[in-house]
Amino acid sequence: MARVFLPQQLHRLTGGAAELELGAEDYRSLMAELDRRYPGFRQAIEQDFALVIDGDIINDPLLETLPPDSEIHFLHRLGGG
Amino acid sequence: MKQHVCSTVNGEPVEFLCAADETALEVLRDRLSLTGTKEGCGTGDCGACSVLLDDRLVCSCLVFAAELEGRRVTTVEGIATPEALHPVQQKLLEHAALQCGICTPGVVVAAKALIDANPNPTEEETRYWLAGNLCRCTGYDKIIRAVMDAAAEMRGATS
Amino acid sequence: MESFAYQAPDSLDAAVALLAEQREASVRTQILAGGTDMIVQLRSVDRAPRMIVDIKRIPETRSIKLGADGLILGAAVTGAELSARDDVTAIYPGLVEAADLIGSTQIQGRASVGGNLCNASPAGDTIPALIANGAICQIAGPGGWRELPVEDFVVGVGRNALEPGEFLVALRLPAAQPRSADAYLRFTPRSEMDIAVASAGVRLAVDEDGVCTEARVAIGAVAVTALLVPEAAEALIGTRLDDAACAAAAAASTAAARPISDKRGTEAYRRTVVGVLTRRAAVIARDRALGGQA
Amino acid sequence: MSEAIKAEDFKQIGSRPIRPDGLDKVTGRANFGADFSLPGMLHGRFLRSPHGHARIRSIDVKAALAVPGVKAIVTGKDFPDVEPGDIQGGEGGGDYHDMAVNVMARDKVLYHGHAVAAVAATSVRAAEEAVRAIKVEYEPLPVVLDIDTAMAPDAPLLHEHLYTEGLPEKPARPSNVAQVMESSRGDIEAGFAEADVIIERTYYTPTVHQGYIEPHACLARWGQDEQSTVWCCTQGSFDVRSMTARVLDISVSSLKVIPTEIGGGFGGKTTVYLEPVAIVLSRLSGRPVKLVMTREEVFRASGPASASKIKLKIGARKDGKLTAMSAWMAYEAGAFKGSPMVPGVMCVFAPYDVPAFKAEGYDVLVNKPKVAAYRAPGAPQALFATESAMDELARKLNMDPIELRLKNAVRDGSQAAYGPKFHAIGMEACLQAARAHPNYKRPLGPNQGRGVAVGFWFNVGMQSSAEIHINEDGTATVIEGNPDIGGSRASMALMAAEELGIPYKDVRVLVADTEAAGFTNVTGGSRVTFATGMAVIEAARDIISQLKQRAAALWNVDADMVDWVDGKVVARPGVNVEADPLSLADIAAQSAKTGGPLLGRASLNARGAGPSFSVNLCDVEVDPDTGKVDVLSYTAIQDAGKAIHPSYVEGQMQGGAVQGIGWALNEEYIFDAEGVMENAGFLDYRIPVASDLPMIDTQIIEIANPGHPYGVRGVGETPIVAPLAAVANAVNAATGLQMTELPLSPPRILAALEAAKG
Repeated sequence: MARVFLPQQLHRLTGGAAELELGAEDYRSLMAELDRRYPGFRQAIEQDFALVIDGDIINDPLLETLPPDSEIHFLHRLGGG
Repeated sequence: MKQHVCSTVNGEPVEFLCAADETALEVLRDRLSLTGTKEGCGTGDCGACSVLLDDRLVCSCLVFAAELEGRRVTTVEGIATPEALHPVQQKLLEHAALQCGICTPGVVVAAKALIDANPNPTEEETRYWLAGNLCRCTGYDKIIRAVMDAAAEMRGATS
Repeated sequence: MESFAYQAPDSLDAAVALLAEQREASVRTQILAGGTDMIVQLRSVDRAPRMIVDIKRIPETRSIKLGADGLILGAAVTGAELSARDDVTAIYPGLVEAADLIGSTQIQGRASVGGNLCNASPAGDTIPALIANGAICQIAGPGGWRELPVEDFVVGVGRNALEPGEFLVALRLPAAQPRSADAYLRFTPRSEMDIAVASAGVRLAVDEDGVCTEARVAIGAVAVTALLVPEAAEALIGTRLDDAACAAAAAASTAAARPISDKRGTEAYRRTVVGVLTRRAAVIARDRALGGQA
Repeated sequence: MSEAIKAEDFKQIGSRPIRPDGLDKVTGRANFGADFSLPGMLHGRFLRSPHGHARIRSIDVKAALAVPGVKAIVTGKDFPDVEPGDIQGGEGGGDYHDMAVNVMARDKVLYHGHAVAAVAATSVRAAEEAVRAIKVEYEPLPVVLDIDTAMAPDAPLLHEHLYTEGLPEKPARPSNVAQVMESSRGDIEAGFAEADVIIERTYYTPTVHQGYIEPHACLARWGQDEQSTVWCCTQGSFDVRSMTARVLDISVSSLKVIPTEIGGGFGGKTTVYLEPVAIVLSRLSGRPVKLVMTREEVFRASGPASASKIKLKIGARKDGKLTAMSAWMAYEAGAFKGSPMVPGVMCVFAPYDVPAFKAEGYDVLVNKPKVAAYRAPGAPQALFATESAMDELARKLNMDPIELRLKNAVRDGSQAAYGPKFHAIGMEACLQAARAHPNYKRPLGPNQGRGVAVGFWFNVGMQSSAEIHINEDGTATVIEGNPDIGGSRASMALMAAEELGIPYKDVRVLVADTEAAGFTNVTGGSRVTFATGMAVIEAARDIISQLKQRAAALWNVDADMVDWVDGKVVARPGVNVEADPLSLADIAAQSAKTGGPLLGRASLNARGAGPSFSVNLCDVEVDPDTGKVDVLSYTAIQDAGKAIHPSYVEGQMQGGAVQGIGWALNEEYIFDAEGVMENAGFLDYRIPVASDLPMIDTQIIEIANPGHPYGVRGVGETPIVAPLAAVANAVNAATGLQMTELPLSPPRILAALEAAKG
């Protein structure tokens, strides 16, 4: 089970839910499940957020698989100077 | 009304026509294709356009081209010999004393003038001499070390 | 005239004649010495065409004569040329320091004392130093020569007392008294490449007992022109230039200042700092005078 | 604590060779943005808004067109309408529609210096004369120049159709606040209740500029075949291509961008100002057009860094353990949305392990130029607040400032305030190095003080490509697409040489244009040595796998019978091959026989950019009579991961430190009441000069980044984060003051000293 932390900016979509456990094996199934539970979640994520798997920030995560018991965060995409 | 000017640039006689309000920097870059001399501000505040005018360090953006009549100009292109870089150039490379490199031509010319005038500059003298050469990348540390190292090497070579 | 023109006369007579001729023809002219202020202004403020008259090929504008009568300093002498003269530096160290503070090494190679004066910026570094030294302007023009004290030469921000057809040839500084010296200090946020937020020039002489016999104090960047501050001088004369006397001179400078607030400093700040600089410059001049540097 | 890297792991990495482009740059041969010319080229100049905020009533260019030598004039009407959309790939946020309107104003000007028209003429003088002949009628509007004014309920609006994003519901009225964001964890009420000491202050930082010495410049040539070529000094040629294409509504395939050498950027050259305008001028005139900004234009009309207002509150127990932190953070975006508020909110508490925190951020529009990225965008402002407060806390607790930070430092496994768990970070190692540093023990004299501060930046990966061509003599050419802004060619060459087992001098590195290099994101985000370096290593490994096949073919054995050892292909033990091991040169010489030229390549979307922490120490002396600050000593300690070329890593640390010192002490945009910048030049925008500074001591900490084959982590941005507070804390220590507003200019310090005297 992946431990998923939902971004605070989307708590209005998740009804305040901040953290949950999901059995997703990859990014696609994770997003399908989150979008099923919280309609509009996928679109909001894909616009602004990177995926973080166990501390590793991934800007374009479409093809990522999720290791068992991984910790998942979403992070605003960053640039720099 | 254009001015006809005869001058010596990097040891070569040159002739050019220019407007009376054209600067030496404009003529060097646009008429003589010596683009090694850079424009960072056009107001004498950054030193990127440093050249030697009759061996005196000046900002070429603050010299009228018409003033070059009968005078000698040395630009960054005239500092090295075909055989070797000037020690200042060599030491700037060895010390990694440039990042983007836009201020480097001005630093090379200014540092050569410093060592010509003062073969054994202290750190403080080097910093004050080069205060007119803005560098935004390096924090000056490596530039100062490189110039002092070049001076030391030149002292060693001539003693 | 639709475009710029440039002439570099090689004698005083030729320059006076050229300027007179252009004046007759109603051609706008501008004198070029080092050009470090002029070229910047020509690019940004006033782009109108004019004839540029370069006075640097006139020998009198380039010479430095130090003799028993004092110093004659050509108007186009650069800071770098001046500070290379150890004999001048020994007698007028404050003036040399002031010239040395104008801009970078690159600017030093071009900017002249005379140009700094004619540009008449309230913050011009040489002006307080010249006034403190009692310097006199030597002016050539269609009517011949005339002389004018520096404090009367600068008449406003960017304005000087030159009449059409006239130009500044040289500055004359009186001979130094025994046991006298000058000092100049300015305040800038950076150590170099900056414009004075406030400045002070002091010249003073002491007798064999160390009592101040003569003093002139001038301050800069705290009014539309540099100011001669007789009250500050009076605070020093007759004293041994102790802390109390120097503090009194500082207070006189602060009181005389009429500064504005702008991007370089606030009014209150300038008032305070001009006092600090007066005090510090007086101490330096005193130590120099007592050290027998004059 | 994370492990440091051992030097003996590498043969060439960690050495300090001369950069491949060095000779060009010390002899004046290197060509920068303004150095290119073409036959028939025209020179362009801009007409810029004299108002901070105004509606454009009309523009009359008739008289200007009549100026001899004028060939084309463009105004907003000559540019297509661009749909809104978040800018991809660039830096620092923003929107394409806004970018188009920033490039050339349409119905409104939004800051003094906003481009209103541009002229191309046969000379600069003619173009300038024509610019002066353009007549524009403006209807001036009230200007908004600071956060408080902009956020007031009745504030004049910059954009009548802008509604705050990030709120639960779309608000009823438009606003100057483009976006709000909140980030929190734990119970801050309880955290503050538990605190023995609370520090609560409001911190301000001014608008500052990156101050690159090379002004923006470009040369554009449009052709009747609709193909355009642009030479420009940019941090990202592919970004210039995509942004310009978007602003002009053309396809990226019709645009070739050739990056010139670049004279500094620091984030400021990650967007477009000139390129779309030059192309339109070239199209209208049929001639190549060169546009070069003056220094004044760079200050007025490029992208400075955000001014900020941050209210910070921190609570701690007597033992120094933090119990709660909160921050209200407003960042100025300039005239269009997109300040670095988001990274500011994400990093404000990043160095510390605190049980409860809350940060709220506001992206605020004002009538100033649209901000651009500047080294670790958003972080210097945020950590100026945090690190100033931490210092005050240390003083209140009478605790050593490094000890206080060690007590609360994030470590491997700490949950970052911005979300994920940290792993392999160097915060603790940097703090310990600082505590042990001789500069931390130097005795101080009267009016002197020492400051400590921590810096942090996330670092990013993003997309990179690299190719390596092996020459017939076994030397190599690396082709990549990141403009070399600080010695990256040297790093690329070192990594290729290390991997291929050939000498550094045998590797040349080409920074290629958008048609010769694979797609590569911007030179920024501290990503080049990390991400493009990773591509170079992978391209080299691609070569190595081919070398093994070629050698096996030469030896007539199976490819899995050979190994790559010490820069040579060797037969595996037990394989019966009579020949000696084959070097790259040996195989290259016979490449025609084994399948043709050797060419390796890699493209990737890099992940695993490890964050970088730093600790800076600063000693100052303050003149009590004038308020002037002299920096006596400065020490930068930073976790760089593996330092590929240590001299250039030190250079990043030193340069960033000095930019931060400038930000702390003297740099600021000074505006008059109408929004006109009063100090748009290097004389009065006071970046540090050589005589202002001491040597900048550096200590590189090398905690390997597990996300990179050599352990590299980005180093370019973190250096500017700590100095603001390090300097302020030193000034506070020297004076007993508690300064909360930058810059710490002499008048501000003297006023505070006099106020403290009462």
